[in-house]
Amino acid sequence: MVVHVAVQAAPFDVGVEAERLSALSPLTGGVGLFVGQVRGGQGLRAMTLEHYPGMTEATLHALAQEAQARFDLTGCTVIHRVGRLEVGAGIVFVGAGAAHRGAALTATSFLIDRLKTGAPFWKREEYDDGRTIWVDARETDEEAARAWMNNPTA
Amino acid sequence: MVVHVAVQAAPFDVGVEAERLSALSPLTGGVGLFVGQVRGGQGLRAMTLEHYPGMTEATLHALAQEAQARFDLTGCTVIHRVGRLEVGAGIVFVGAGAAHRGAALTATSFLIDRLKTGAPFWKREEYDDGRTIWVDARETDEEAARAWMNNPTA
Amino acid sequence: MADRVTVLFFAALREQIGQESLSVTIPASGVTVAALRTQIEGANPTIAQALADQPKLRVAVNRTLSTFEQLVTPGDEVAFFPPMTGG
Amino acid sequence: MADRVTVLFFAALREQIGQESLSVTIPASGVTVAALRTQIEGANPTIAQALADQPKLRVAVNRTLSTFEQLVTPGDEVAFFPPMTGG
Repeated sequence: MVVHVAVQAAPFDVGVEAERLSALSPLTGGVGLFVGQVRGGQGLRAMTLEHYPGMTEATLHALAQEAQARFDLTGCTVIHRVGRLEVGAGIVFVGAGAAHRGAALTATSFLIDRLKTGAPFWKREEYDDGRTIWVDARETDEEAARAWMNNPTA
Repeated sequence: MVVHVAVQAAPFDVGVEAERLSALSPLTGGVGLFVGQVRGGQGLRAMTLEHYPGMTEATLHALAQEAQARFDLTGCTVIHRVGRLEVGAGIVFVGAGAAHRGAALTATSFLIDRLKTGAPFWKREEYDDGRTIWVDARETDEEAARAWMNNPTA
Repeated sequence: MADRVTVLFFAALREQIGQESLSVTIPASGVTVAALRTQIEGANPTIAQALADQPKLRVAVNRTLSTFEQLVTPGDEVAFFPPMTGG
Repeated sequence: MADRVTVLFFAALREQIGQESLSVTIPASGVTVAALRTQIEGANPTIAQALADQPKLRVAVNRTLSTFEQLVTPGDEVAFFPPMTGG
């Protein structure tokens, strides 16, 4: 399995990343992908993503290795952006390739659910009226991560 | 919600399709995507996808509308190729955008699970030794489709 | 064309039968899919064999998946095919 | 640098404290994270307030999520931060 992990300020190219996963192995039958982006509304203008350099990369690699151990993958990718991102901008890309669609799609959900509360990123929102707010972790996100941790066979 | 459906011989461009879904609404926070491709192995050389023109497009549109009714989507896309496709080639692309990742990823699974046994496509495999075999529907695929049909609230 | 239905075959069925469509005369009052099947089987042993070889035969009437009890009336399009295998 | 640990703060904590790192002297035999926290809180009321304002304070020792019972020894890197909100 080939793991590709990146933490970067630059945008990611979904087409390039999808093609990377598709091309990894002739035994790949399905590729699951997820893109998280800055959701607008309520006057939100942008978000700034802060992270813990060094720990971030190590955490994302460990997460990708865990996905490999749980699911029968031909490869997986995790790319997370940092810095200031405006409404509509991509924040995170995760993807997984596998022989069958079930493993590819379940691994994709696993990667994004675990990344949300398990990798050292923090979001500060910036509103049109000048307010800035550090985002609180959502209880539903923490539950989703715990569900994976409590169910090592899924 | 914006539905995009296509049945075509030409390849699809995952980057273009992902961007279409990302750009549909500033209220989109997550986009789920799935690419199915011709899986090699055991001497498989290519597949030919046959379909029922007219019924295919209507079925895919109905499936997309059903995804909209079940999940709170900002848009969804279903593209299926027809004709002869070699190992590694993309067969199908499905994608869904939503405010939150759960709806986007669940809708993506729904679309591909239901499409597999519910849209009029048939696959004929072509092997290196010259054999051609019409693919049988997999029981697990029919179960996955039934699970969605038996659970109208998920 | 009055009192006729178009019958289509797809995939392995089409290949085994060697043709992709038939035009069949039915009573103006209509027949069930099951009766239509019996009619075309009686007229053509190759079709009878091909349909018998499909334990999970599917049917669509006017491009909508249907049952064998569905009524078919003149002008309808009826398609027979094996279970679908897309994606 | 002997007998020192580096302490880092991230996100709302970093902002509230107004600095992103400290260098702290600890016993060569080490201390728990909890004891280290008490030590830096005692030396700086701003830090004490900022840590108290985080009901779900997280800690990482040498870039691995840890508990407050974890032993910290000289040379370690200890980071305090709010719950993570990536993705």
